[in-house]
Amino acid sequence: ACGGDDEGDDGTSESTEEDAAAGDDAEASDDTSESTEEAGGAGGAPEDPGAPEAGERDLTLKVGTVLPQTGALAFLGPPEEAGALKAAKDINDADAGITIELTLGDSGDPDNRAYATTVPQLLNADNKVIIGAASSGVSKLFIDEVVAAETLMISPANTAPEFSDWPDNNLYWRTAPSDLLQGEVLGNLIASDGVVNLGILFLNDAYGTGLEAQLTETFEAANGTVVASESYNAGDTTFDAQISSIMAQSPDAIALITFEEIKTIIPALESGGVDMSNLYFVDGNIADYSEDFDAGMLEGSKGTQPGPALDDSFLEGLNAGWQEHAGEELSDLNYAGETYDAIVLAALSALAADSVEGPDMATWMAQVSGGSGGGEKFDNFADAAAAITAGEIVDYDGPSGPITFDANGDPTEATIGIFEYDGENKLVRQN
Amino acid sequence: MVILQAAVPASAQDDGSGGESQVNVEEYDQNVTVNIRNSNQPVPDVRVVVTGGDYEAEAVSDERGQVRIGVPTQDPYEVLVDEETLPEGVTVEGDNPITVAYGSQFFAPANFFLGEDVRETASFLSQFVERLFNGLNFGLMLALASIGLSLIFGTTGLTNFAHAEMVTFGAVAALLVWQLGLPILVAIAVAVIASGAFGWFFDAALWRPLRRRGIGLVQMMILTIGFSLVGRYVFLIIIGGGTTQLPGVGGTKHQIFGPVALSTVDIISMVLSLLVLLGVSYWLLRTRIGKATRAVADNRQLAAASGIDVERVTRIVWVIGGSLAGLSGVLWAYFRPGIKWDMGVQILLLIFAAVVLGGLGTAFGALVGSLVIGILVEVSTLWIPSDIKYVGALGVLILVLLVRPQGLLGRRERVG
Amino acid sequence: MSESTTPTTTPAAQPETRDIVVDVKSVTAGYLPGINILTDTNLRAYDGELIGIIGPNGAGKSTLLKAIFGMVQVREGSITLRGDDITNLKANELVEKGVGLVPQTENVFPTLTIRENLEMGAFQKPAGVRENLEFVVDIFPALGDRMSQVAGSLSGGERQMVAMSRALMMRPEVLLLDEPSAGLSPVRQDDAFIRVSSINQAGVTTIMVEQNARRCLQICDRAYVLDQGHDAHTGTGRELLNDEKVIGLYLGTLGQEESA
Amino acid sequence: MVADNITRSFGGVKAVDAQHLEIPRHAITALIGPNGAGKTTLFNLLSGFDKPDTGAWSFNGRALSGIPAFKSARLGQVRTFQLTKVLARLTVLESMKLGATGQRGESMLASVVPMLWQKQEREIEERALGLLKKFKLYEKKDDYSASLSGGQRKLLEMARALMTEPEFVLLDEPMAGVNPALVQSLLDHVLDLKAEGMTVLFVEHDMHMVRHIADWVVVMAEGRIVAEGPPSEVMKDPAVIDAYLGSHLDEDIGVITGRYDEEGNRLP
Amino acid sequence: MNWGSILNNTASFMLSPETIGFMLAALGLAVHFGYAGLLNFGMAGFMAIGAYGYAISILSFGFPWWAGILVSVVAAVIFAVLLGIPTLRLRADYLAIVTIAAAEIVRLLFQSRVFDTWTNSADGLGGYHTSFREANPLPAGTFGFGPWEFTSDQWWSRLFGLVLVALGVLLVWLLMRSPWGRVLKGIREDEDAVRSLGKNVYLYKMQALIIGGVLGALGGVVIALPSAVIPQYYLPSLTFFVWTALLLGGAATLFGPVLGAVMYWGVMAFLAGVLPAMANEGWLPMSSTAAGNFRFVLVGLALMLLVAFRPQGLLGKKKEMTFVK
Ligand SMILES: Nc1ncnc2c1ncn2[C@@H]1O[C@H](COP(=O)(O)OP(=O)(O)OP(=O)(O)O)[C@@H](O)[C@H]1O
Ligand SMILES: Nc1ncnc2c1ncn2[C@@H]1O[C@H](COP(=O)(O)OP(=O)(O)OP(=O)(O)O)[C@@H](O)[C@H]1O
Ligand SMILES: [Mg+2]
Ligand SMILES: [Mg+2]
Repeated sequence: ACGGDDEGDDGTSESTEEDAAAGDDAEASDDTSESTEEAGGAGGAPEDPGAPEAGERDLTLKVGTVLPQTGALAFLGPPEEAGALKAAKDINDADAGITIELTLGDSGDPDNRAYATTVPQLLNADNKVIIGAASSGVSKLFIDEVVAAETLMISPANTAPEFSDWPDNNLYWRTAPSDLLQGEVLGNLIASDGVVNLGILFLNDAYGTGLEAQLTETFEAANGTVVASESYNAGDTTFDAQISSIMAQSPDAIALITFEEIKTIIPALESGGVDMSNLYFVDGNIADYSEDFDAGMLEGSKGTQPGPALDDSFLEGLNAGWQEHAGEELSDLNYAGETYDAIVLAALSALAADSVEGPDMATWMAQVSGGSGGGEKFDNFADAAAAITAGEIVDYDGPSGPITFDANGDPTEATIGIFEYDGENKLVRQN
Repeated sequence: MVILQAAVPASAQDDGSGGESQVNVEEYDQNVTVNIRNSNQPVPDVRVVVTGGDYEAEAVSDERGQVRIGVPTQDPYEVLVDEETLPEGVTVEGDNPITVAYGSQFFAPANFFLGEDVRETASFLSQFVERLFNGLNFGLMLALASIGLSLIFGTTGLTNFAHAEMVTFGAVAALLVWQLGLPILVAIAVAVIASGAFGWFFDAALWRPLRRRGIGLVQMMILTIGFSLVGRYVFLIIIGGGTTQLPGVGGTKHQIFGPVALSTVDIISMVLSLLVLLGVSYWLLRTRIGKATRAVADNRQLAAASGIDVERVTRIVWVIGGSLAGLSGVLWAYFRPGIKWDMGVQILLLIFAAVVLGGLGTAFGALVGSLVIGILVEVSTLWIPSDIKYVGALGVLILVLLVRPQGLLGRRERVG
Repeated sequence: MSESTTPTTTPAAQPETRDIVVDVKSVTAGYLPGINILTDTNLRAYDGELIGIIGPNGAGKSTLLKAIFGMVQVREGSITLRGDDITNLKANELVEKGVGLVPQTENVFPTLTIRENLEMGAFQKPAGVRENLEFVVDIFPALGDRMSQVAGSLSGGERQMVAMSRALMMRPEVLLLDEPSAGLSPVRQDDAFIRVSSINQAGVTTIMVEQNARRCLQICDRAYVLDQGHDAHTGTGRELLNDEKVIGLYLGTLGQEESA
Repeated sequence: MVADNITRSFGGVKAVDAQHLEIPRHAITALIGPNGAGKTTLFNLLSGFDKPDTGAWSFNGRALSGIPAFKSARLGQVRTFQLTKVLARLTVLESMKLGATGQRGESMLASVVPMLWQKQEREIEERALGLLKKFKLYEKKDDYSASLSGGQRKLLEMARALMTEPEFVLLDEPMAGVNPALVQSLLDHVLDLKAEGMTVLFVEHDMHMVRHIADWVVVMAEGRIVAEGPPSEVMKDPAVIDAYLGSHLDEDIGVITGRYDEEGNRLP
Repeated sequence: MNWGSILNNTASFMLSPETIGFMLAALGLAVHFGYAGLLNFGMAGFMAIGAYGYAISILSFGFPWWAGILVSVVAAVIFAVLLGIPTLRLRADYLAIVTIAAAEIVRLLFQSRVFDTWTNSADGLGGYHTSFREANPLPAGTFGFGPWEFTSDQWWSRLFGLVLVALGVLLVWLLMRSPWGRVLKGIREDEDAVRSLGKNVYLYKMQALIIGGVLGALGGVVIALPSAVIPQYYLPSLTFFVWTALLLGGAATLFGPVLGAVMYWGVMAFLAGVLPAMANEGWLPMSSTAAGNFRFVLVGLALMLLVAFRPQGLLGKKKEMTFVK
């Protein structure tokens, strides 16, 4: 999507304009992410709207979330919504000339179709930013509707490659870093551990297949062999067949690219006689399992997760907000930081644009993330907002990492953390 | 533009072989990790040289056949193994030196895997036998659920889509009772009883009044869909969207014979299923009430006219169907393993497929159908991709019905 | 069929002096809301009587039996059994009280074997199953050697035999029969009537609906003619058999000319 | 209709084992025999609802064996069912209209153009109403068939079959459960049909009726055809009397059971 | 609590492509079940075939939108025939389960990685709108009245869907009042009886399966027109919900399916609006997040109550129900 151009009325002409405008910079994300060598070049850099106008702001930004409260992905909802709640609180507390009115809507899953009624409802209520959805499939079902309503859409968790060149009038953004980066780190991590033969169990969707492909590529490039790669479908209930297929090839280690199913897979692996210290986890399933499994079960297993280490005050705020809202503890943290950053970035670009209209905000999204380069780095909303109202260019880096958008609205930078399980099935960060 | 800030985990173990295996790791931000293995065994004491630009460093592999060398820049480096230091008869067949590319990272592997790969893969036969047993276990568990469904269908004609929730109910009840602090066996017993009570309640509160009002079976079927929705989301509210485990899950397998390995829980669950199934079959075929259930299934009015208290029989069937479903829910929680709010619906179609495959309303049919479906699902993945493992089982269902429209054990009706 | 099993003595006292067993008092009943099939129908059976009900198709004969048996909603009037009110009682409760019914259609359990069908008849009295089975096989020897055939595969006549036998297994005190002879071959029909008669003479109060009206009237003590949901005529079997009007309207002359 | 060597067995029991069967054209043939003799099974075979183990038959010289049920019906050979099959949620009149053959509006494409079939529809309706009157079902024409009494169902079944204007109709106990007075009037109708050239094969246990209208009687027992001939002769055959008719056929059963004396007085 | 906007949203959603697609699919089911008595529980399969047929012909083969719809129709016909061959001889209850199985097979194949090149496996297809939007005859801009204010493109997909619904209703009306429809209803009641009258029951059932299936496929297309096609959408629950819509309206009625779809989505949208609002007002003892789950509990309950108290549906005849088994 290209900055400033928000009146493209159909897909084809829009995407050609985009190509023309962005030239060879606007390539699919996988190209971009590998173009590391281009030092400081214009690699995927979006158009720069220049410095924001200085001056006081008085804006009210209505933000609606379309995140899974119900359905098969319901376990992903709480941390994301907690992130959204905390973002709204922090922004409103900063009193920087912008107030967030947050509505938490339910995306459900494609099975219960909750999004179908939530999205029109949020759009009719004049929400200018839609945060969601968690799964790429669900996003796909309503992205066109949101774009048609000229509303900004930011997903904290989508990783499907198609969204990079979706005809979105520049309105679709995402804060989850491409899985390609994580796949590469994971592949090299496994190879560095001296694993010769690897088995992979992965979820058959954009997330799983993307990671699997990148992992395989990296790992095989390092002389390793993927001896078994078994997929399963969302909603599958037993994994014995897959595990048995993998075990039949007796790999040295197994990479698990899954979501919540892991809680079923780990005991199944254990009773399948798998060496539990040679498992590799990814961001979808890496978590503190001290409550769930016997001590020592996962000791020595490793995993990767994008994002810097979340600091304690952020976590406290997150938990406190959630406690107040839902009256219970957060059990997971997946995508909390990404959701938080999505709303902060939307607020910053609203400030920069001095407008809460979707296309106006979209013009500034890349810049406030640091995508146009040259901005001063800020790691919290209040300071960044003050800088913008003072007419400065900012580069916001939040709890999800050093987010920097390219012309497609994809983040290009990421910190990938490497973790190892200790004797209590707790995670120890290695970097 | 990608700037990646990943660093290699600072390797905890230092094996004490002189530190030559870790060279300049602290000095530089990026490093190369070299693994040298011969026929999958680490090769120690091999000299490795890294060169690039005007930098050169060398190290000797440790007990794990590993070397880690820090390098000053992200430019490509060449990694060379000194073949002289390799054991007798071992040569490097692939590239030597290897050029490491950093991609977007700060660490890169350079692995020399020498010699033949000597993995011991499982033979087709042993895989087959293993899955056969797994399928048998799955099939028996399915059978418990199927027979309950088949019984209820038989006596009331109701296609109960909420049966899935009755399965989930058993597992959730066991979980909740166990969480109260009772021993798991007690919890399971309570759960099965509660499931029976749930079946009774289901009938008394819903189906009996509806039957009195003379509501059609298709309408009732849609009602079960509504109930299933209610049930599922109530479970979601109660236990949340995640997976919880009952105690005793997993556990190592005992080698029974040949490639057949079963865990204690597997053995208990298989034996339990078999016993319960035999009991139910005996009840159906030999006892007065059992026969009466089949009579009610055939013709409610006539059954009443024969002096059978149709409502009572129906109630009994709901209680038994409920308990069987509940028990199968507990076993399902151990088989998967895990308890989840929608664990029942996920096998609902398989349950239905099993019941239909065997012949609707015949208890033995449900058993046979379940075993066939259970084994097919598990074994078919030897030939087809595992993400379409259900396609195989469902396809067989359709093929069987093409030949035997009344199911495997069903009886064809007489015309005229 | 030998006649020796027929008991010879039945009190032939005046009906009026005997106890009333079934008393249907101005009953109105029907299936659909607002549409009455039976209107103000009366029927009375004294102890040990054999009552026939005849009438054109759709007159409401089966409906009347179903109403007595609690399978059709009685809207007005009352039905008593030996003085107890049994209006709208459930079928299985009536069976407990000793009433048995053989319905006109759908009168066997198709997926049960013949033996199981018969056992279902004796559901409430499992004790005497064996004896009763022998008794029934004696009446319908055709059933004897096919006990384990499922009833759904039987021929129409065979089903009818099973249906009758099932009711006999109950050893009821009051027997309601809806066209027991339909579909039976002539010799079996005669057997059936003889059996019904002998069962009745053994003390079972019997109410039978028949389209084989002539035969029915030949054996019954009294009969009712039902027309359009109302008891149009009543009288002893012989009276009706020879009543010109009844012949013209309900019996026809087909059988008469030949049998005369 | 000529049939040869038809057999059909169920698990070892030969339900039908007919060496040779001929049904005369434009005549009424009665098929009689004890219960379970295989009459209905034979009907099922002839009408294509069941497949024989062996055997072949032809109708008007055209081989019909192995043909599916609807085709044999289309060739003019229509049957009724002993255990009635009513179309519960169709009204009586609709059921009747369904019976008519050769309806243009029954093709999917033509059905969307009412002009093509409306005229024919009116004719069919007229014919249906005429038949309903004869079968005493006129009053019930707008009721659902499910609300008919047992006897009425039999009547509808037969009337519906006649709507197809068959050349050859197989009636399976058409009059069982029908009121004798009505039977009598319907028999005249059947005789009319014969006069119009229809061939009738019917199963019946009512000997008065058989005697009254049948031109030819075929007797089956245990699957085999054991006797054939005009009604008066067959009914005198001692084997038939013994196995089927019984000895009391025209006697007063009240007397036999000892309830009444010869004069019709109630015995004690 | 803002009742105005909740009602507004509800009304607006009653004219969404989702609702219109449900109308078509429910109409198809009415042909299958209401008239022909086929207990088809595989409607989701037809809808998936429709949607995928449309998307794949545009994305993989570059067809124009109308050709895409034609492909969907043809694909639905082929699927109906394939489905019919093994299933139409089955008893009703067997048919129900087998059709679910067939629809699941279809979905799993679309979802499988085996055909990834065309189906994009689990992530489904999107971004095929250009051709359809280019054909939009409406002027650009946003117009409409009351709750029904939509952009030109949104109107275009809705109007197109409504035209299909109108054509579908007309077709079903013509068919069902004809002798063809009468045969179908006869088959619903007793196949053997109809067979004995010389009708080719199998053929009629197949025709009904095809017509209903095509309507279902068109429903799938209408839902997919403005959004995307992902395999998880076509779970058996989709079929269940379409059934619900059908029975809410009345199975063997002409406008029942249309009304039922509107009702179903009306209830969904209303609860989606009213529950979180009530939770926010503190009228419900739960957070607005928990209210999301509670919505489905209520949807399920509403469904049960409607079926229990009006089993014949809103437009059905009570009398007919007495004879339903
Ligand atoms: N599907 C079947 N399976 C097993 N036995 C069967 C089946 N169909 C019929 N029979 C048996 O075949 C024999 C012939 O049956 P059929 O119905 O033809 O007799 P029928 O002559 O019509 O007798 P009725 O006069 O009683 O109607 C019967 O004994 C019956 O039990
Ligand atoms: N289930 C039903 N629903 C509605 N009406 C019915 C039902 N069953 C019977 N009827 C109607 O009730 C009337 C009486 O039926 P019933 O079965 O009592 O007749 P019947 O006297 O037994 O006739 P038959 O001699 O033909 O058996 C008939 O007009 C019939 O149409
Ligand atoms: Mg009757
Ligand atoms: Mg017969």
